[in-house]
Amino acid sequence: MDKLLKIDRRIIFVFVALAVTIPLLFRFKMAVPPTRHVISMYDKINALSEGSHVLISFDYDPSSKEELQPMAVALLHHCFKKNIKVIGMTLYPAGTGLAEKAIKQIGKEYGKKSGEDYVFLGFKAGSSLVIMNMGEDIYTAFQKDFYGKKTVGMEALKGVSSLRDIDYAVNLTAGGIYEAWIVYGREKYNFDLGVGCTAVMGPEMYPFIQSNQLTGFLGGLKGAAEYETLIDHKDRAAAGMSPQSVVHVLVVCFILFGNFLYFKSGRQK
Amino acid sequence: MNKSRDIYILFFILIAFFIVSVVYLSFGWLDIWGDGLGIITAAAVTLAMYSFLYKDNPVFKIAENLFVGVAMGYSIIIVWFNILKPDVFEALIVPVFKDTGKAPQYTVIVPTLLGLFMFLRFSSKLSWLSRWSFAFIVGMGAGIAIPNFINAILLRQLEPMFAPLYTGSFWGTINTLLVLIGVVSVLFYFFFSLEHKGVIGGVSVIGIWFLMIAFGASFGYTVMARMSLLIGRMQFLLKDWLGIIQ
Amino acid sequence: MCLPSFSLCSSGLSGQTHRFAPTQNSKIMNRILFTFVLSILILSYTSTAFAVRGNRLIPPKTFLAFDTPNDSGKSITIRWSASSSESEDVEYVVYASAKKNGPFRTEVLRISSNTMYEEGTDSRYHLVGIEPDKFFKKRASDKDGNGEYFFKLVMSNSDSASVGVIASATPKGNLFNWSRLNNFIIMIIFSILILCCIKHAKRAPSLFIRKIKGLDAIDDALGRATEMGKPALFVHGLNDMDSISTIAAINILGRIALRVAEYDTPLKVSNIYPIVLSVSQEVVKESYLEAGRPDAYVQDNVFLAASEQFPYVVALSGIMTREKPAANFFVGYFYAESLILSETGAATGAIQIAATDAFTQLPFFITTCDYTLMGEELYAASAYLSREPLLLGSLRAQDIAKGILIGVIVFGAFLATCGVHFISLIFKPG
Amino acid sequence: MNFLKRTVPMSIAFVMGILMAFQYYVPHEASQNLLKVVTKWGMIISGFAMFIGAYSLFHMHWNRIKQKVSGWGYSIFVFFGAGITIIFGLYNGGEFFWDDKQAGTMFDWIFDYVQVPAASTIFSILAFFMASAAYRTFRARNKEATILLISAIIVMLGRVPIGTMISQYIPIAADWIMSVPNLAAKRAILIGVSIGVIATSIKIIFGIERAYLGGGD
Repeated sequence: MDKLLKIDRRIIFVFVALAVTIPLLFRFKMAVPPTRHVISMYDKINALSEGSHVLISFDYDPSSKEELQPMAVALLHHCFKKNIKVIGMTLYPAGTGLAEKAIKQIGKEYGKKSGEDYVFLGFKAGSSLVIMNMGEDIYTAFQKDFYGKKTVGMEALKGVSSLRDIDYAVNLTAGGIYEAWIVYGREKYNFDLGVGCTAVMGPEMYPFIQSNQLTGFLGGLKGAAEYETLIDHKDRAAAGMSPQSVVHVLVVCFILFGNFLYFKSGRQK
Repeated sequence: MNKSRDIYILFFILIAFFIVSVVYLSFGWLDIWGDGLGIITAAAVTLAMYSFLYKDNPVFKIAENLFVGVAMGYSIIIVWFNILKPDVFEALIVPVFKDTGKAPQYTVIVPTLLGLFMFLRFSSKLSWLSRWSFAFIVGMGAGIAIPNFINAILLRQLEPMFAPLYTGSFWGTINTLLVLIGVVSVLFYFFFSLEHKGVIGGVSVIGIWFLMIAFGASFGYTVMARMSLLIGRMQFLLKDWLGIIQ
Repeated sequence: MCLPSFSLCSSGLSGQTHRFAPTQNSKIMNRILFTFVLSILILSYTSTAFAVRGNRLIPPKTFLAFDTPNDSGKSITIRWSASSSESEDVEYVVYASAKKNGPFRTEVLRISSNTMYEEGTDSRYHLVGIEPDKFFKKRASDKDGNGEYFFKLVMSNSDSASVGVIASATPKGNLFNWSRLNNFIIMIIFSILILCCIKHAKRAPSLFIRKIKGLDAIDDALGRATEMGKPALFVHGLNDMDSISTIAAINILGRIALRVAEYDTPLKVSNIYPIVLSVSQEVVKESYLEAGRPDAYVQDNVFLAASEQFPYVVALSGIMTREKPAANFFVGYFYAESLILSETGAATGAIQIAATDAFTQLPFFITTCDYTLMGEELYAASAYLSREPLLLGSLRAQDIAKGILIGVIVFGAFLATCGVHFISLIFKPG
Repeated sequence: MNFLKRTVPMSIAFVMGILMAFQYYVPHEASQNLLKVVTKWGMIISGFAMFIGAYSLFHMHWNRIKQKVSGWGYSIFVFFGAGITIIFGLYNGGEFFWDDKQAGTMFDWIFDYVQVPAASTIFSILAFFMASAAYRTFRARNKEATILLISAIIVMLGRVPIGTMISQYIPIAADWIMSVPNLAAKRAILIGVSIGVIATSIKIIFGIERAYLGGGD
């Protein structure tokens, strides 16, 4: 009994690796029914007319890439498909590379041009200060876009002078920045805000959803998978749902089995 | 003996990785001039990081330190191109020396000086000047935070609490009541001016239950998050690198 | 500022027909009919009021424009009463002009007529804010200088339209946002509360704080370490000295070091920041001095384990598996490393106590440690141990604020259930 | 000297704090312009502040190499990585750093194929430790931990497609946990933390809280 409790942790590591790899190799299909918070975000973007402006703030760095990049990709597909103008930006220095790559690649798929159909503004430091500065005037916050082009008079920003004029803003967040977007952005400048967050932050969104401070949220890879289902463009996130299921069951089994052994062996230390 | 075993393992993995790379490149499964070399590098970095699971080892340490350096270098360059170049260099310094058709923005001098003062933190004689910059930033942040937090968190989060308890349906009413009880009891738990005895003790115990259920939810979501990261990396290894899955 | 509504127009016309109808004089009748038709034609041509094909639009009764209160002076609010002929395919269009007599060519608003109702009026009024600056160039050459704007409301569907008279307003900047008065009062009250409480705590440092259970557990754990003759390990979180969590951790470290000095158990303290290291060394040294055993203090036991998150984990895991401390304390702000640290510690069989305000990491400490101080308990523990008036006073002020909030929530929910909403009006966000 | 070291910074914090707090209640255009200018200044200062982190990192690794601390050799790789990245960043695909940033240079290559895999892998390692902890340490050692684990299991199963296959009630239960008890607790925590934030801000403005100045009065 004691031996079972004290097995080398590397054996457990092997189990985890198998639980993830096998479902990826032998893909079995799993329906990913969208949940209401994802649907409300989808509906919000879907209801926007052509030429509306959606701001996407890519506030994450490569350490959360696997969760948030699929979300960014799915959102961009949806926006470009609907001919919505996308304004991209980031408050993380290491977010620039990921954001630029995503916007450029997907923009290319739909034949969109930088400066006309979308703009990537790049990075500015100071998180909440940047949000407030954009709330007052987007052109003082970002005098130039990521590629050094002047933002004033840019086709993609036509009709937008501050955050107040944004039709919908999405904050893809890997940390606490979503709170700055709510406190200094949404509440100060009155625009609709949705959040895409890592699953770790997911439970923290519920109070804001109920108080209507957020219109919806995508939580982790699961949220991205649901969004992919909604826009009918299944990709990495949806493919990740079967290993996700299997590995969750594995962890639950570990907890149950570990506790069973613990109580069986008389809870001694 | 253990050490020599580790060295054998290391060599075995290195040779295997080398063979796989050569095979993939020579068969054209990975394009040497395109992203192929990049993907092989990325796979090498990924595997070096995972070697930590076996045990802490020099390969992991090298990869980790390299990553720390690259990340810092990347940030420095991005800060230059995105902030210092457009907002300081081109706004203030270039127009002073060159006619760009624009007057230099002299107001930028203030934040530039305050920004430079920050570096004096590392000097022993002038470190007091850095305090001015911190005082400016922290004081401003504090001032902005107070009314905005009162509005966006306190008032806005109180708003839904003033909804009538009776919502029309039985379960709806129960849930509204539970939210009310939950918020009040958790606030009570973090109340330190009264001993947790009697009624207050009882309420704070309910608070603990609510906290524990909420922490359970966070726990589940955190497990989900970490597993998602792993799935993402596995997809990279199996799809982008080895091309086993489509 | 508020001009008569264009309903005057239509009611005037119908009143006219009514008054002359009873007269039997067909000549007059004919003339009136003729005038009526002509006037309709003329009016429709000059577009002031008309109705075609019987499916006549009933225009709103009132139409007002006024400076938007509590704003920076860029916006004008227009407000008009709802009409009974509103539907999805009927639109409201508002034209604006900088001159009283028009021309009204600039369209500033076009909405579906059954949208944008004023809140709290049961869809009886429409309320829209308009920023004229977006449609008109700044009129530097305007000699009047009053910057007045004139608006005309048109109600239309695919085949008919009805129009009213004109409303005008001048946008002005305001000096105080009255809808944020409650916010302002809360800020003033809370500031006074904090300053008073800290002042009070300076005079009476014996301010009551409830017993925090985890603190007793610390003594038990140290007792056990002494019995077993093994060291205790104190792990600082990953934040630097400027974070409240680290300051609280230092206060708790002082207490632990004092006990350790009394019990004569070695204490190891790991750090990640040089400043935290030197402060910790100072605190531990002082505690040994206070216990009267300065000779037992070993400087190397308070050390810099690493400088990065993962190396920190690796270094500490090494210490835990090699030296097998009998008690582990994790105090401060932790990130993802919390799991690996506490798991390794649990595997070595140590008693573990965690104290952190990192809510995302708390679940893992709760399931792997024997006792966990959650969130603000960390600050309370540090205030309790250090008895510093600054910490005590601000803790008390926050408690009072929480107490008031609890009262407001319970009372407000009770009143709202009874149908009284004045609490929610007092606390309405601005 | 005390005046420059203490009084001046505390007055700056006081004036800025009061000014910005009151700014919120004044809707006039002048007040909006103040916010615009001051936040822009703050953004530039924050840009400079990024270099402080860089300085401490390099300083520390330099000291490790200089003092030949055990494992100092690894610190060389920090400089190697940073050096290469900075050189390619400044070279900027042949346009050099005084020109606009070019896309698709070697600098971007390093980011895509070294930084991205390294950063995303290092946190995925935690997945393995999570599973091992689930087996070896997540114990229902008391009432609280038991409630926590039960709620965690329901959420874990309810949030993935397989939960529906086991029982249709699991997702419903998970959803209820998230939107009732979780919401209540998170809201209370949020309110508590915000009161703390406001209290700290007030203390900073009135010069009671000075930890941010870095001690050593």
